[in-house]
Amino acid sequence: MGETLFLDLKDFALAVAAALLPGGLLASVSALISAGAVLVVAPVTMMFLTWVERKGVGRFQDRYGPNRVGPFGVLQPIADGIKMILKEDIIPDGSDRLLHNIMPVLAAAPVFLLFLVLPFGRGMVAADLNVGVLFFLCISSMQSPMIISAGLGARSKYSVLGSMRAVVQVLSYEIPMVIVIVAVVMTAGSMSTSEIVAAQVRDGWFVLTPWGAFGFIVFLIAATAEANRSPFDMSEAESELVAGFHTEYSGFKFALFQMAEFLSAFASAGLAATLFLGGWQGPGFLPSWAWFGAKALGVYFVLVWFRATLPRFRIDQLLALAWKFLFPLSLLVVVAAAAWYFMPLLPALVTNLVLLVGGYGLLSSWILSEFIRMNAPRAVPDAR
Amino acid sequence: MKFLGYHVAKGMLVTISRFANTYVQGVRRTLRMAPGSGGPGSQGIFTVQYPEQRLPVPERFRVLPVLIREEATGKIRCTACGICTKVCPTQCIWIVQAKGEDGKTKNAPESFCIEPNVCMNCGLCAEYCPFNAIKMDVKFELAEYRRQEVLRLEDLLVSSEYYDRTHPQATAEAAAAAAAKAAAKAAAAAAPTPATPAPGGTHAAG
Amino acid sequence: MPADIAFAMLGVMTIGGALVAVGAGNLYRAVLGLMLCLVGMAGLFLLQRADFLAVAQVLIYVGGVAVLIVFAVILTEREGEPLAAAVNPRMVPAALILGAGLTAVLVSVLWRSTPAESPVADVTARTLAEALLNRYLVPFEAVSLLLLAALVGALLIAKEKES
Amino acid sequence: MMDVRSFAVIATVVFGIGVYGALARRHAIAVIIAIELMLNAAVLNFVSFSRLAAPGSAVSGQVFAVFIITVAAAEAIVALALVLALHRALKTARLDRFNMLKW
Repeated sequence: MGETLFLDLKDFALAVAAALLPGGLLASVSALISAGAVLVVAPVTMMFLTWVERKGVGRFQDRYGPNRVGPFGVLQPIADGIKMILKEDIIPDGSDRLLHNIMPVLAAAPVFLLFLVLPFGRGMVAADLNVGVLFFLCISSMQSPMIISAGLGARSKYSVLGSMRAVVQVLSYEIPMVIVIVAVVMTAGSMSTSEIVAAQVRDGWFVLTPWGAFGFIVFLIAATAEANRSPFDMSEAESELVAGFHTEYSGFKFALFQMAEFLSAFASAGLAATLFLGGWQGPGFLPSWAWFGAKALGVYFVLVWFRATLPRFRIDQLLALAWKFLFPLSLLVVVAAAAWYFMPLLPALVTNLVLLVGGYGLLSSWILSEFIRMNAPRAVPDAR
Repeated sequence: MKFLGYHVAKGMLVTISRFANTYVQGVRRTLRMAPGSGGPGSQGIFTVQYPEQRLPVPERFRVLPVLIREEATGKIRCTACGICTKVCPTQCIWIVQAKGEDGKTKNAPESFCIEPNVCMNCGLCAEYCPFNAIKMDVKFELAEYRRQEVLRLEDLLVSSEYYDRTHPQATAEAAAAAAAKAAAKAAAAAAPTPATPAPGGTHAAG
Repeated sequence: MPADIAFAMLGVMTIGGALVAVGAGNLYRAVLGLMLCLVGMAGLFLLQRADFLAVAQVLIYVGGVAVLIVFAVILTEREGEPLAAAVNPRMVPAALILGAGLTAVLVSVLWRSTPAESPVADVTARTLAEALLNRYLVPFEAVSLLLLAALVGALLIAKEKES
Repeated sequence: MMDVRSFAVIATVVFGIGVYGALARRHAIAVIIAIELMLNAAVLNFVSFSRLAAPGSAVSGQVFAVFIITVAAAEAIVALALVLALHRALKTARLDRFNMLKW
């Protein structure tokens, strides 16, 4: 389990390619190897994640979870995949066939791009863009047009309602998420993910600072909402909207949506690990990529924990939470991060605590009174 | 507490303790070498791994009706009286009375059909049967590769011994009732005046 | 060579998307064509090493404006009013002549010019940010004010009047 | 193949398509889409010609591109709001139905 296991593998593949191909193509081959690794790793990760999720939720509910196929049910995702492929592919009458057919692919394809900018280990980032974090955000925001097109293509009321909710939710939660990321980018002085990790090697993990802790929580909530996961799974609220925007999809198309959802949730977990938990760094007894995997899985486990604990929000509460609580709080996080950056330690600590704890207290009492107001029975207008 | 997230955090602590407890209890069970899981109400995982482990089927569990043949004599208890067809809410029972060689009707069914897809397992037929001929079975694993069609007489017949085995409590109660009745009869025979009018011989012991 | 292949593919994607965007009868499809064109254009930015612009393009246009347009399409859709045949037949010849003529003139001018390619330093997000916050600070602030005004104005215009 | 000229040709073609769409289409939203195309063609031109600029001011083209994208987003918001308001008043979003001078 060497530190440079994967890099060595890539070098070996490159050496083979260099022996076989003319030299001009070597850069392309290198890029193709990195992209191919992402393309192979992502679906395997997704299978593993479905297993983790089902086992985890099972334990939370005092049951075993899948344990029939293979030892501890590890082959369950494969069985599920076979089932999905063998299912009948239904295209509803009156749907827009073009949209209906291409949208699952278009929704699943960008998700692979998310993994391009995640630093999986020391020197293990497929494309070290100098706008890495922004690239991640831009790819994840590409999901909303896909979702709405998928919903509109089906021409089903449930799909349309689900997709509109999903888009409103994704757009609302993107704002606090971006603002919190701005705090991180400001402190690290770069948008490149590998440099953000390097900054945390230098300054310590961001989650250990007061603004970083608050920012991490805001990021986690926003990422949960952005991935449409419970308790923010309004867009596919089973009890209200059947399955939201993918109600009318079946078989392999449904599997593609499912894959997009799991992978983007995991990519968000990986981004959280990169931005706040120090990325791949950790004590040396494990290689760096193992540390990254452990942290990302840890964050993902918190998402499973959310799912197993919290009941679903209502759509108005969901938007109120985003706009009236997370958004001001994220602005406070930015101010606190600036204070942390420019002040000496003690005044910075005091400023941070006053800003964040005070702001949190004020905002939470406000949002709680808002929730109570929203739940108050409305005066029924006179029917006359 | 007027803090957003206080109760959320509390709830999350509850669930994570449940999560951890499944492992703690699992280790304990392994150490004590107790097989499988505890029943409902126990701590930790209490999943019953169904096909291998089973919970005992309650005796009053009722699935589909069966007809009972006396183990000793081989006689079908049913007399084709037709009460069950009348009380059946879904009207899924169909009886043809048997006829002898001489064209006279006999007190036995020629054919006895139950449509299992229509039957709603209410058990009224068993309640109303004056001869205890029709009873509700406890066998619930009815899945088959082909859709089940009408159950005929030969499908429905089970021996009384089978019924006694699956319904020990009911059998014991019936036996006790029969014994009590026999005792009352003996007492009435000993006494000068008949105390009770003789009821119809409904509660025959199995 | 790979860059050339990528350029050809992105060019086809951009122009094809633009054609779908103005040619499709169904407005949803037109929006999809617009998205395709914009993503292709972001790819063209990437080819010219304008990373930040490419990403901002996708973030703002595909994630924001395109979704906004889809919402507007949903809100203005009417039963019985076909979205198809959305071209005004009287305007088509004039529009065709103007569009094609403009393109032809500009392309011919471009083709005759011989641009001297002078390699310049890559513009990273950092240099862009420095330019925005030093030399172009006033326009930057003006644009942010414009955005605020547009936001408030759009809300005022689109808000339902209380009757 | 990949010099400034070819990028500019693509930009020009997209601009021409946008001109056609803005003039010929009947639905207000389709016209907005065409205008977005034209703006984007301009952005592409700014980006590609900025590579020709003197080394000191290479960033200017991209700064302008950023401004255009921002202003275009603002423009789209206002235009769509106008379309919605018009649709509320006239129950249609087709431009040839907007033939009243006031309402």
